[in-house]
Amino acid sequence: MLVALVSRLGQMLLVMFGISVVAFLIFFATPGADPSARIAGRNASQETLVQVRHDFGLDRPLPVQYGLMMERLFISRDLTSFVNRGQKVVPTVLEAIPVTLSLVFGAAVFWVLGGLIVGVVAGATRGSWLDRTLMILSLIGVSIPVFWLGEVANLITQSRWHDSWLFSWVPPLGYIALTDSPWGWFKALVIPWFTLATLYIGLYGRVLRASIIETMQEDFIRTARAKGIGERRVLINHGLRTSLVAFVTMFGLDFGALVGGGALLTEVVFGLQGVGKLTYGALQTLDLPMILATVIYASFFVVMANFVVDVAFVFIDPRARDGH
Amino acid sequence: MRSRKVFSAMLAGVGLAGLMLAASLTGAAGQEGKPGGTLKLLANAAAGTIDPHINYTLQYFQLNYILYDGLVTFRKTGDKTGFEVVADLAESLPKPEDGGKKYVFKLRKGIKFSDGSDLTTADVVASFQRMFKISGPTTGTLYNGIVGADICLKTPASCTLEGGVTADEAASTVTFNLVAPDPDFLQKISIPHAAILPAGAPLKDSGTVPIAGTGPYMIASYDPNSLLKIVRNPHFKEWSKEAQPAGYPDEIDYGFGLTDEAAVTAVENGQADWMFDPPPADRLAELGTIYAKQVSVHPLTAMWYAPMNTNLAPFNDIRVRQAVNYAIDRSAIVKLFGGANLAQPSCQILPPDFPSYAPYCPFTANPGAKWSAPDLEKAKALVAASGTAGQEVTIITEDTEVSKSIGVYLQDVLNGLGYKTSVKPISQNLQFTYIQNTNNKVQISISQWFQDYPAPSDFLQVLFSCASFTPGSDASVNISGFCDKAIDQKMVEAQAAAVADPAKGAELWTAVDKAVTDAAPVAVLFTPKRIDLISPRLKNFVFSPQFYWIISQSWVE
Amino acid sequence: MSETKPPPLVRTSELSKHYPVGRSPLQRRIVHAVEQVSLEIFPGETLGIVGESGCGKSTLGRCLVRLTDITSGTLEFAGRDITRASQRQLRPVRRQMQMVFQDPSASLNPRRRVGDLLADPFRVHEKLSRSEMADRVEDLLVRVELLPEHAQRFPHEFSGGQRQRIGIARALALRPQLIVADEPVSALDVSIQAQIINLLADLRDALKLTYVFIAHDLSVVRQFSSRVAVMYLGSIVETGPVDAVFSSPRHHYTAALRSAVPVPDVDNRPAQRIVLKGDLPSPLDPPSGCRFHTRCVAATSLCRYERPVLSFVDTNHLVACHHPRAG
Amino acid sequence: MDNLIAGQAPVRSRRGAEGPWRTAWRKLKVDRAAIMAFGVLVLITAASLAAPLYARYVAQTDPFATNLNGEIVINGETKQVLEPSTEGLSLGFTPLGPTWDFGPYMLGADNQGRDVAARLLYGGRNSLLIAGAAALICLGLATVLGVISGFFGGLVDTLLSRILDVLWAFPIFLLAISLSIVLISQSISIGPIEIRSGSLWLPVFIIGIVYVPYVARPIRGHVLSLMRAEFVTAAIGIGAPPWRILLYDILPNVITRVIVFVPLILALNMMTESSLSFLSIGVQPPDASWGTIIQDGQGLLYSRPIVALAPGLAIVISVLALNILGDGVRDALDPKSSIRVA
Repeated sequence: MLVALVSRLGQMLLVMFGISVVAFLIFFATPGADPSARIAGRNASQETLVQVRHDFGLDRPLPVQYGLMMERLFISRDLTSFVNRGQKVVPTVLEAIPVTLSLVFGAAVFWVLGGLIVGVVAGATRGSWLDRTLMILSLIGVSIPVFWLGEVANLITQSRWHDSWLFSWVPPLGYIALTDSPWGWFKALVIPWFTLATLYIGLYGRVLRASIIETMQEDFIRTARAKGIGERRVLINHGLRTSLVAFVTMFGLDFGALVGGGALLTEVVFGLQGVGKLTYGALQTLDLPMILATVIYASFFVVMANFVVDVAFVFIDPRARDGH
Repeated sequence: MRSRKVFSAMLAGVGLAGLMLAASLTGAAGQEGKPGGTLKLLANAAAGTIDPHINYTLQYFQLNYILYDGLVTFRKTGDKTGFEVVADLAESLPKPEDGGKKYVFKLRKGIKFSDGSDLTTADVVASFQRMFKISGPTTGTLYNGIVGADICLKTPASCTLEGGVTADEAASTVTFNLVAPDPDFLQKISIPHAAILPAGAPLKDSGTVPIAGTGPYMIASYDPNSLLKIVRNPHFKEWSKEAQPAGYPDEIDYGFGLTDEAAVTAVENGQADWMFDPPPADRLAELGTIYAKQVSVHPLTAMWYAPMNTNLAPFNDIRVRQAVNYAIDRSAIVKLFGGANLAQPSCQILPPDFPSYAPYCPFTANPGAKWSAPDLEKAKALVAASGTAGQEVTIITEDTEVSKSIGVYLQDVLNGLGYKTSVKPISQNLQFTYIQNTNNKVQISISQWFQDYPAPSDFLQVLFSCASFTPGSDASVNISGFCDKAIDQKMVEAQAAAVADPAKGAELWTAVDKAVTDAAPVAVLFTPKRIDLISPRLKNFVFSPQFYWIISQSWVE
Repeated sequence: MSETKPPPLVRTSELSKHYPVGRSPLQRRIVHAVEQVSLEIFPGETLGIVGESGCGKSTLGRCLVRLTDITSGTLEFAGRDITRASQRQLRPVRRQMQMVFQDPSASLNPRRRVGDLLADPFRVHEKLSRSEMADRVEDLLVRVELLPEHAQRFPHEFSGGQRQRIGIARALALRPQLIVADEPVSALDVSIQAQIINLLADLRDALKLTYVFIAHDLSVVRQFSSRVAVMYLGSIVETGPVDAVFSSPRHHYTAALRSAVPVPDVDNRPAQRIVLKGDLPSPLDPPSGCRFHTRCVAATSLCRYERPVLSFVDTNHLVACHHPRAG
Repeated sequence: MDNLIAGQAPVRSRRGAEGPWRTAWRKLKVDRAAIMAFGVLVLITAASLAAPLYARYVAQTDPFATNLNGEIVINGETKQVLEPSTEGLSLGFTPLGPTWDFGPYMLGADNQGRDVAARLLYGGRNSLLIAGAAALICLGLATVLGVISGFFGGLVDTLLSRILDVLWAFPIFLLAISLSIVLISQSISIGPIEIRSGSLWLPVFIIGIVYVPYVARPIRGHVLSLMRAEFVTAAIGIGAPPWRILLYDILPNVITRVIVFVPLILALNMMTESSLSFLSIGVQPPDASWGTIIQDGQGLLYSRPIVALAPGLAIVISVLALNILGDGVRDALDPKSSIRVA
């Protein structure tokens, strides 16, 4: 068990190493990525350019640069941005995490509740008009590009009907810290939450419905029914509980990816200064230290989510535990 | 310089007929504002380090003028006298000595840095050494005329500027010695790169850590990801209203991260007071009508232009470059920028009202002083004569709305001339260095140039001299790779003449402007104007031709 | 008698098969599916292998035709050691040994027509023209009592019994000497089982086949086999002529197994049924010593520590037990 | 006796009995929702293909040429395509709004004075082409990788799986942006194929790669389970060489699952194409795709929202149709695959 755990962790590290190397190499393969001229300033003399390149270590061999950067990222933790000179990337990423967490947690509440309701109602009323309507709505939710939905939401709430009674409460785009104003935090995030959750409500509702329908046809459900247990209790106690395995697995992976910066588009559209926005900004300016930090951060969450789901699976799923 | 992030100050006083379209926002004369309140400013993104010796962006120059002082500075007024250099930390403007090679400044007494320490002559010497020691961006181009600068550029760490900058502490004077007379010296040391910092300032880019200054405000905190917070400097006492007046707001919060669209909405809704970035095109109509009272428009000494690589086909043929100039409908491009009230068609290098500017436009239907209409027939004839039709051309633009749409328009023009054209937008953060490097083989691109210092040399010599063309380097601002020995010689003559006889120099520069325009290494498109959107509660919006909005002089109600 | 015997077609010695299970490395464990099995199978005979499900008899069957890798021990086929032979080296040997699978719907590729499935052996081993191939396929179909036009159909269009006929036809295609039939009828309706058994028996007589017949149904084995091996937790606990083993089992497990068979029997057999105590232990963690000691009525402390080896109790009758039942 | 046994199966005796493909098709045909979705897709494709006809005969403009000074007569009134603001400070130009008449500028103009409706149709071509070509690349690569990984196992599997892990954990937009920055300024050649910078193949290539792990992993899992299937053992049993097993036993069974992925990947690709365009990576101007039209329209969101709304709706409808079709195909072909839609 321990050996397996260690080897699994080793593989995680390997994947993260691979990702950082790829990001690093891509940066240096990009023409115009050399930040020296941008750092040195417009119309800098060639001497200044050389000096700056030397100061930033950009004249050293790539493996050395990579090693130094990793050393400064993980050990001395004082790696600074190429663009906003002096901005330490580690604290910057750490400061962006609460924003992303706020966004993803809130959206997750929406989508778990929404997904459960849609899935259970549709599964219970299989074949009815209600089921069909919910499934079409879910599919529509799944089919809307999130950034477009966000833009439309902004158009409506920030401009077109901002002055109407309906949306006059909507604050300007941006994040308000929970510690500053809980009510402001809620108001600033409720539209982004809903925007981000739309896709997942559809997704989870559909998966849950399918899983419930499948489970309800299994033997132990029939046994439960035969015992005279009410249909609703069969659904909730047995059908739902079994279906939740798939639900939880999906949730773990999605949550990990989103916390890792997968909510990039939502953050950009709503001006939320989270990890996704940070990644976006770093890419726009080709800020290598920041790119590396956010990429490693993101991959950590994705890989970690995979790992947690695998481990959790052993505990949730009775079949996996038996080890047949 | 380019507009967006990087721009440097406009150094000299030129009669800028301030075309103030807006109702006078400059505040009812005589009405005094009450100090207090918090100004909320917005920008898309932070502009990098806050080290005044390193940061080279308009965004922070504007702040650094109220945070720091040089020995001299530009007068902080909202009219054209704002271009004039006045004494700041120095008691008075020094007279040039030794034929323009020596300046002696006497320091004012009783000035303190925001950290409480006193300003001394040692701080001045240390500040000038520091900008070399930390490889300041302009050290090799603006300050290389100081004696000893050449050694400092080679070995920055041990920079002393010996013989160049010397202090006499007892007399409270600092003496500057130049290698050669420089008529623009005072202007050059008026920008924040020559700000006087405490001698103990760190000998490296201070990054996000504020350095103490002498201005009425100081930086309280800086997070490039969200907020730059500026508060009053408790040690500031006004010593010269024209150089560094006391400010009104108690606090200035500069927020980062909103898109242009969101920022416009926020200012319109009164949730913020001002935005740095130009408002997006589709909001201009609404700004000009519903929010007209909150808008002001000011001409800039700048140009949007299309550099053509004079060393690559087909633009290595002057006829092709001229043909492009003839074919471009500049009024159409002006539409893309927001219309005639936001830009003025132009075909020469120097912007209107610039020193040595004489209206000149050879590339128009009726050649003369002004551009009127494109001359497609002439353009086609020139292309036919060059025999280059059918070649492939790639236009490199920034991935911004305006740059991209101008690129697409230019693509149509070039296609109309018979070329096979494609457009490639590149991230605006990379495009400027990308198009400079000859290794990238850029044929034609879209770029902008904002004046660096108010002399014709800043446009003509910087952009078109052989010296500013370095093949294979990301820093080769002569994007066209234009190198004409005769014109180069003329520029040197003009610069030399200006020292002794400014009028004679100006005349020579006018000739150079015409010569470069005729050689058509670029297609000048238009002269842009700046548009400022402010909240209704913000009063006394003073727009200096030098600093743009003087933030410290506005108050909120 | 024994000296006149022909050399064995198959000989295994101490053959073991272990494999890991578990969906993630976190829960991976080793299954001891087959443990040190030594066997000889002679030409023309039918060896029945019986045991509870999970005792490793199917795995053993697959080892015999090298459809799975062997962990340790040796396997000889027709005098040739094929324990470690690669699949490429095995290819000529495959002509001689074939397998009939338990679940005919799983062992026939659902995406291919029956004709293609039956032609595959020829395509692999012989160069035939199209018409020759069609003739052979037709022969095969007829031989297993199907119709030639069935070649055009897909497996899912057949009933279970028909599918098993197709499986048998495929096994027969290359005229092998040995056929390992892994519970060939257990997935079928009882009414069909007899037809298939009869078919297999007819083919044995007509083609002089050697069978390894794996089943958990003793009556079928008894009816069909000449010799039988009883497996428990991966090991052979008793082997010998069918009648000898079934009429007078020497191993306590065989006795229990036999007593559980519900079919009427003409032979004399004990009236009372022997009920085994406890469950079949997990092959992940087999008991020490005699694998059967946890459930054996006659177990002593010796059984817990020392593993009994197969030893003769009669001519051709071997048993692995410290305290064999009386013959 | 023969007939007795044969008679147990109720099978038509004609040659070429119904194969699994035909069965699936029969099932799909009665799925009304799927057929409707398919119809919608056919319509969208047809409309996109008819773009040149529309541009020529209805819009009567070149949707790729800027038309900054153009004029148009609507209801007898001459209007400028880019209407200058004349009130107040007269700043900015507003493109012509939708006329809602079947004719020129039905959906109005964009900021270059081009006909939005015509661009929408041309954009559909590129969106569909990109989604389709990327799906081919993605499914092709994923099938090859998944099959190799699952079939050969061992070191090859470990290596490929780790590479897929890296690709998977690599944030998708970062991957896309990084690749595009490299590719946008330099052409890249993969063997005989040269992708020129700025070409349409750039987004195709990027989108084609990012979802490879998404498909390759389940395929690998499927191959692993197939490798344990009895019919594969049976094939080994008759001595079939590996290539035969791969070709006849693994691939045909993997293909169904790959096909189930087709509509889903198409849908995913369309969404990704629009997202990438939102981040300025995609079809290069003046060419259009729905994503780039949304991006153009973003600059007009407040004055002419239709420019961004119309292509957005087109994407939603297409993706919706693809997802419905995907459900149908899955139910018909491989109901047990339980692939997550979108």
